[in-house]
Amino acid sequence: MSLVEVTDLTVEFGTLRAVDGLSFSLAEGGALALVGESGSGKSTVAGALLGLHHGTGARTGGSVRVAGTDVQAATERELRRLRGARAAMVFQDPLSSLDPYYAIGDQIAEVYRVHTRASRRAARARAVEVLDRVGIPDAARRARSRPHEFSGGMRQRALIAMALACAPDLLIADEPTTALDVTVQAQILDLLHTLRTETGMGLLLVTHDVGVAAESVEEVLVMRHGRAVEHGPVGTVLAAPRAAYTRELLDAVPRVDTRRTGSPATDEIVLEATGLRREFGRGKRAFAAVDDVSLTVRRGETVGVVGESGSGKTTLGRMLVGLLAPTAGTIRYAGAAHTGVNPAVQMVFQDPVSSLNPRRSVGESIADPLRARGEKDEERIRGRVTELLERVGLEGAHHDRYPHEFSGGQRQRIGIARALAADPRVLVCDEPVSALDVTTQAQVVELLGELQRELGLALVFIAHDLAVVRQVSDRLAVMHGGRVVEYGPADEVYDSPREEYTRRLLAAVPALDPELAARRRAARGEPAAA
Amino acid sequence: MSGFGGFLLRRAVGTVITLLAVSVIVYVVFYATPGNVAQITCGPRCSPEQVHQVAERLRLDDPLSVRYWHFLQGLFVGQDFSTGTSVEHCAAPCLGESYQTGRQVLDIILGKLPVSLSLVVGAMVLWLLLGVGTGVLSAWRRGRISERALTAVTLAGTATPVFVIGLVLMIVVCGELQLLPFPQYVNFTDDPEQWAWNLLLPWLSLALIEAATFARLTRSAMLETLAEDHVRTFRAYGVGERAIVVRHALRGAFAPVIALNANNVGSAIGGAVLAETLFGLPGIGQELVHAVAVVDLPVVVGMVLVISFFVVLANAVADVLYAVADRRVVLA
Amino acid sequence: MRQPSVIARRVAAASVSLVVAAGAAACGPKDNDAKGSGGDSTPHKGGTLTVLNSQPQTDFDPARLYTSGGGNVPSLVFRTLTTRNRADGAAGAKVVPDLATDTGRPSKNATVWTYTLKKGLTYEDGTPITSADIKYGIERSFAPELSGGAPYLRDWLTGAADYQGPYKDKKGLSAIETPDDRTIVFHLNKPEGEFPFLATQTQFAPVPRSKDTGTKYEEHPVSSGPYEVVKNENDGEHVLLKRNPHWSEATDDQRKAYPDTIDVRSGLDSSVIDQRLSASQGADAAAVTTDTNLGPAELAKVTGDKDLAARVGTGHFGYTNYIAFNPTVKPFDNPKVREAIAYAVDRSSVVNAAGGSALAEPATTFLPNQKSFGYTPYDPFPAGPSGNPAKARELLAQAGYKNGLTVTLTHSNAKDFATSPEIATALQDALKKAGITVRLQGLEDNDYRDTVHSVKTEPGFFLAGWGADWPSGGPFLAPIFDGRQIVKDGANFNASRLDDKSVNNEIDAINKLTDLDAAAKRWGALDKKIGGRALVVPLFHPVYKRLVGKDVRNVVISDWTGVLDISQVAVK
Amino acid sequence: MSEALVTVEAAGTGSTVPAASGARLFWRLRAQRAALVAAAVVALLVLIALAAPLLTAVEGQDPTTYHPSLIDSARGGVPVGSFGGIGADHWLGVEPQTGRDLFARLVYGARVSLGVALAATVIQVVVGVVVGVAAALGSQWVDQLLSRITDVIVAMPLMIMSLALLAIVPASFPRPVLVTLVIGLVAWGSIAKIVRAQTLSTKGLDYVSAARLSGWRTWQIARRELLPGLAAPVITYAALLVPMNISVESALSFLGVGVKPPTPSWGQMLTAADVWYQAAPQYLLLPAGALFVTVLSLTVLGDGVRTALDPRAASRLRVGTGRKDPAANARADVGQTAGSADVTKKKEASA
Repeated sequence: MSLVEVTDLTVEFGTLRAVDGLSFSLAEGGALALVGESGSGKSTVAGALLGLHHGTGARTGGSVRVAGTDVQAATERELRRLRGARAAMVFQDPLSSLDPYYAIGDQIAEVYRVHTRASRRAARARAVEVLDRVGIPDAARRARSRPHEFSGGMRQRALIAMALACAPDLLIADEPTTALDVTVQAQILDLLHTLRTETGMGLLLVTHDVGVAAESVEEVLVMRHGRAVEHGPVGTVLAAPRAAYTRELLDAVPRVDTRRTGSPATDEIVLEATGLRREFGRGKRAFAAVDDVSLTVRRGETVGVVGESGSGKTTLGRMLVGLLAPTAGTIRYAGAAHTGVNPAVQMVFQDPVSSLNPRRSVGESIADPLRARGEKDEERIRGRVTELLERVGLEGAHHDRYPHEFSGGQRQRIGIARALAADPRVLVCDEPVSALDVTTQAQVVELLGELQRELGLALVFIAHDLAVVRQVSDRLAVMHGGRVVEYGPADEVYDSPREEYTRRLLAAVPALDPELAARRRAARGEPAAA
Repeated sequence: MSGFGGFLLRRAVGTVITLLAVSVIVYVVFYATPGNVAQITCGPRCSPEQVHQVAERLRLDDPLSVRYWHFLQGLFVGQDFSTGTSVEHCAAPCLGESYQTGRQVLDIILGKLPVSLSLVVGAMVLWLLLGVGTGVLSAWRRGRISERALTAVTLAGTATPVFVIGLVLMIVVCGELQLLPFPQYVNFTDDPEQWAWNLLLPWLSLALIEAATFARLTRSAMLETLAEDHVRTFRAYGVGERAIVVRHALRGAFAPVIALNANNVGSAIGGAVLAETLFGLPGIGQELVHAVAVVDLPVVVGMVLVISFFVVLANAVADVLYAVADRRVVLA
Repeated sequence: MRQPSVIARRVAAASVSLVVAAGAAACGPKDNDAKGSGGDSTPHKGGTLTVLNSQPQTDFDPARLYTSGGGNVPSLVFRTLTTRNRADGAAGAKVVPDLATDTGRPSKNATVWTYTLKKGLTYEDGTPITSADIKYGIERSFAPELSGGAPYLRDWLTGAADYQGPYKDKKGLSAIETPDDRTIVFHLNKPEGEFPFLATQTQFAPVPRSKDTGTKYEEHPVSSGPYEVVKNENDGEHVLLKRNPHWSEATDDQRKAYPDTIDVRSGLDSSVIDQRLSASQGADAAAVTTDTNLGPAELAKVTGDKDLAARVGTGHFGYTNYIAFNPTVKPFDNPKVREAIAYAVDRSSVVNAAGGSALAEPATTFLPNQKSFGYTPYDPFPAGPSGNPAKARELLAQAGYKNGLTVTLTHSNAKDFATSPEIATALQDALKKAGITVRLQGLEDNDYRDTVHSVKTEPGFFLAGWGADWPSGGPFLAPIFDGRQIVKDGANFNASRLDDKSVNNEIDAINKLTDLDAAAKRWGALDKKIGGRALVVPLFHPVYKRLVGKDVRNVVISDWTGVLDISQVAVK
Repeated sequence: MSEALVTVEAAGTGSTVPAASGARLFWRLRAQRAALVAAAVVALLVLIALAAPLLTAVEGQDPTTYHPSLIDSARGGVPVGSFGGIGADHWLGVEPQTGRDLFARLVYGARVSLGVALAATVIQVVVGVVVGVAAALGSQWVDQLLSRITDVIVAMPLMIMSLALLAIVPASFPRPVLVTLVIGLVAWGSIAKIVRAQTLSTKGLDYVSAARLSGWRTWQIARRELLPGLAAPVITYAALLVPMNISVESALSFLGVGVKPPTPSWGQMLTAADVWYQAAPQYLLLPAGALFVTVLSLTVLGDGVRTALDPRAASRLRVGTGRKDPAANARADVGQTAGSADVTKKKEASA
């Protein structure tokens, strides 16, 4: 009997059909990945396996059996016995998925005691045991820490530890590495792999990242609009996709070995930063987020900046556009020293949600730089905004709509249009695509490239995703701990990294080839603490 | 823990500045208040000469700045007062001497403070219990009859001035049903049981005013927490609804409740003025209203400063509690 | 004089029932019903009497107290040369000896008054009371530190006008002589037949010089009466009195002193006091109030309940609420206008505003309706109970205001049902019918007092009230109508600025009389004479109704104070 | 689906709430029955207040005329007749002691009470928003100064300052206006604090940065980008302030410094009526009931408006006044279980 048996599952929220006639099964000890872009319904499926849609107003149809329990027909009590004990779920965002007010060990113990009759003391001991198992150093002490005192990777480990507490037959991991840096992501995936081989539990992985799937599972199910598009062994699906959508998806995935093509770079220096330093805090708590960074940006070229969380890359970007004043160092624009904001240096922000004022129509937002410049002629403003909207691939008629009416990719286009309205010569893009689905990512990257060629823009492309950065960059700066550790032509840095840190970073990028992934994992060995 | 020490120091300095600003405002405002202080002190049938003597004794003819300067001197150095037969020293911090009775303001305050503290602190406990309890119940049993009834009661409390609630409660509970004694202040140290028994009604009247706000806040904070990811985690691990509500959702409501509580100390003191007046509790509020009526400036300034001090203190304590309740918050 | 609530706790007073201030005391007849509700009503010694009051006894220094015997509670601690007769009704308006053997022996045309102390008088510590102590007590009342008393001593004693009290002026007052320990002689600068009334005031209580602690004396005043102060917390908020072992009934035939202890609780809201007295639970069964009357709402409730009604004591304090005019302000310089207003006034609605017919009696005379004041009924502008707007219009037309008139009525915002907004709005409504539009100017209490009692700011038309310091026409009429009492740079009460030789002379003539009955008749006649000038419009005399606890016996209400006398009350 | 997701996410950031134009707001409000009823009640109250002369003319009474014949003078002036003298002439009976018409006094009282409370709220909101925004956007020095002033205002006992301020101003100054000004100017501290905190959190958002890059000046940013975002918290708080101000107005009457007779106000009626609770209950119950209905409907309306402005709050703030909003719940559930993962990936911790 298989561990998971899903037959003709449908889930509807109001008029919205999130999952539409999905069927699959997972054998005991097997590993299956549900892969899809946002809105594909993959997480809804994960929730349905534990009956999490019960009592929420969602309508579910079809049948779901997990570890012998008929989830659709089960009572609340039976469901509670299934959840955590037979099938445990690891959520995406480890910070918000843990109660901020309680010690991590206590939270794990609480879960353990729900399913066993263990004493408080025994439950605590179990918590320390599983924390130790997932590689938390000094687990007995760290069990008393609260979630915010853990790093992102450690929190994810703690969540996995919670899942392990009752030794479940099935582990459901919903985007378990999405919020993590690549090196940490690799460690977590390795951990999952090891645990699976040791305990023999089944794994259902939900992810948008084909690379992550390739690293972790034997079988993959590609989803789109709530339906299965393609289902098969991971090697086969990735190497020889049958469905057109799968191919599209795979094509869109940026590869770390894709070189930059057709650069319009020139020698004219437009932006030059020298010895930039920025401190935060005062007194003993002061620290330098950015320390002694120098960069030059030429007309038409793209300078990539990569780094993991806390490397200082966003701070650098904000200094370059004048939103933050450097503590030390100078920024010269077109040869002249410059402080404060400058219309010619614009920014594209990471989060397409927070970068547009939800209460103003997109046309109004785009018109801001025009009005700020003193333009009063409403007709000309409207004309220019329409022109910009069309230029970034939207319709002029979108002028009067509000941000929430657009998808993430469209909003990022709007952000770009607003930046262009100021007629900039430099565009600093801070993680411009990291919040987007891969297919959308590719389109936005393409748009930026076009604009650069057309307008001779200089781009500073800040991202954590090494593959994306490689695609677009002429030169590359690798940041670590506020400093630029390696700086040079992009191909040089990628092909023959001089720094150990750069090498580690590159080695952690998930490969699309399961066999390559297995080899790399073997090379990394059992993970150290995140 | 230098961070905490620094926090205390900054708060202390801020408090002193705030209180001095309050005292200046009170001085200026009451300087402008109508009422011939010397005549009031002396009595209505005093001759102009007598009134003049009183004014001279109390330095009422000095300009505002000089009087304020004397006040500051008293505060930081101390002052001497004549009782007629002898000289009495009022050590710093000396808040001066009542125009009306000649008693030292600090003594007056210290005599009344236990009453007001008993009233406000007790009421606070009660409104927290009542408000948070209602909030929990209404978050848990959304839309049921019990929730709506409780909500209506707390809202009715907010909508009705304390002197109306207090009087009606007193007539019904003490007069007609004779469940409680008519409130009369008993020192806690004399008889704790009678103390609580007598104050129960004033506490309840004050608590009913504030409880609804806390009920709303608790409910919304709990529902907000219930919608959060970590609650989903525990649901997905088979933790029962009751444990989730009590352990996790209620815990999430602590910090905002603490913050609101500090915020409401000020308005509670306002309510206490009315409650003390109505129930005849010899507290600061009652005395203050009287002092305002007779323009007894030293008493007014002293009492306002004490009240302001407690408001500021309540906010500081709330900040500390907030940081304790939510370790992610840094004191600054 | 006696304006209610000089030191009024505005807020306490604000809530509803008629609160007579910390100083008010004085006269009133009629007693009946309130003699304890059941069985054996003979009073016995013992028990604890609780006093539930609105006003704290903030002043407990005999120098600072204003009224006769310092009102009710202080009179238990301070004995004075003379005192009020502790009897029901009109008999209670008489002055009787207390420390002295008689009410005073006048000589030299009533400018010298001699008293002899009874034998065997002692303080609470057993030391004897001497005449020098009484002199010292009077002297210290002149100290600016201890201000608050009535002005008569300063006005009447020879050479006292500039005296600043014994702390500054060690020589003392030469107007008072103490030839021996039991004799004290007062020299006055003019004849004052009512000096025995003055000698009831607490300034005439003995203060041992060695125990005087100046402004601190009130924390523990030395008792000469039946009770001593055991506790005085929070400035008179809570006062506990217990029997003074050195007091002897033999020397005091006025104070009965039945209870062993008296527990005074104050600072209570007046409606709470009434609620507690009507509930009479626990200690409240043996409770009375000395300062809180039943308000109209309580009265409405009490009258429907026989048991409660039997526990209501009724008293009449000599007090008149009236409209005051300032004839130096137009149009009130025109007597026709003043008369028109007198005709337009609807006394029944004013009485209703003051609490209804049970709590106020319509007044047409300035003197209170009591014999001791020399009450002579008259009504110079007979308009009937609800006014005569037609007559008023006619008078207005004669005065040149055919199309009506707009005036401003100044009143206080204190909720005392005397000079308060309720009365003002009732008048506003009544005058409207006579074509007089009244604008109301409500002033905060202090502001109101400053404004109406200053000749510089006095408005033309305002609400006022006057009560007697003792039950006689003298202190009632003189401050209001004696031209020599117009105070230019201080508190002035002669609002009408009347300075008429014939009135002044008559006042002087009556003051010389030591036969108080004869004097009363002439005060009555003088009142009638002044009344015709329409300088004031009397509105009503208040009636005091007060509840007592169900175990309270021997309720005595004199016309002097209008309230029950604590010294007579028994709880067993 | 992505739209729903984004909506949820937006709400999650605390201040970035979907646009709410007037029409949109009304549309959202319409979805809440309780809020609609409350809005209708508030509108009715305002209408009654405005039409007071008309209504009393229909009744044939006015609020100031005495009717001595309708009260029993010997019994303290208690109204003659059952239920406080209710009848065809006097719809709600008459006032004890005076016999004035209670209906007329109640509707005229609505004018003063609602007028004072609403106007005072407007003052508090304007001052609070200006101070709060200025503190949040100004230099450190400006922030320190304004925050300190706010502290002083918060620390000062409202009732006492009102007592003093009301005594200072000459009696000729129109009283309702004065009471309004005093309440408004003494009690804006909390709203300033809320606005400052909200502005501080909003000003770090990317769209504000974007506006800065556009070249706008600080005050232009405040007007265009920040003020609209303050609407939800400010309206919610204002809905709490109005009943609070009504209470303060009545407390001031209780302390004897409120609106002056013969002008009726609810607070004044309550103050005068509380002792009549036993002898003439309807005298107390009328203003108390009016106050309760007002506070209740304002609270419900305030919650409704907030819900309309911030859909995620839908199920949170309402205190037992409406049904669940299935649509909002569904959206929230989608957000919870259907992978908000896809939207937010990683935000760099920028120090």
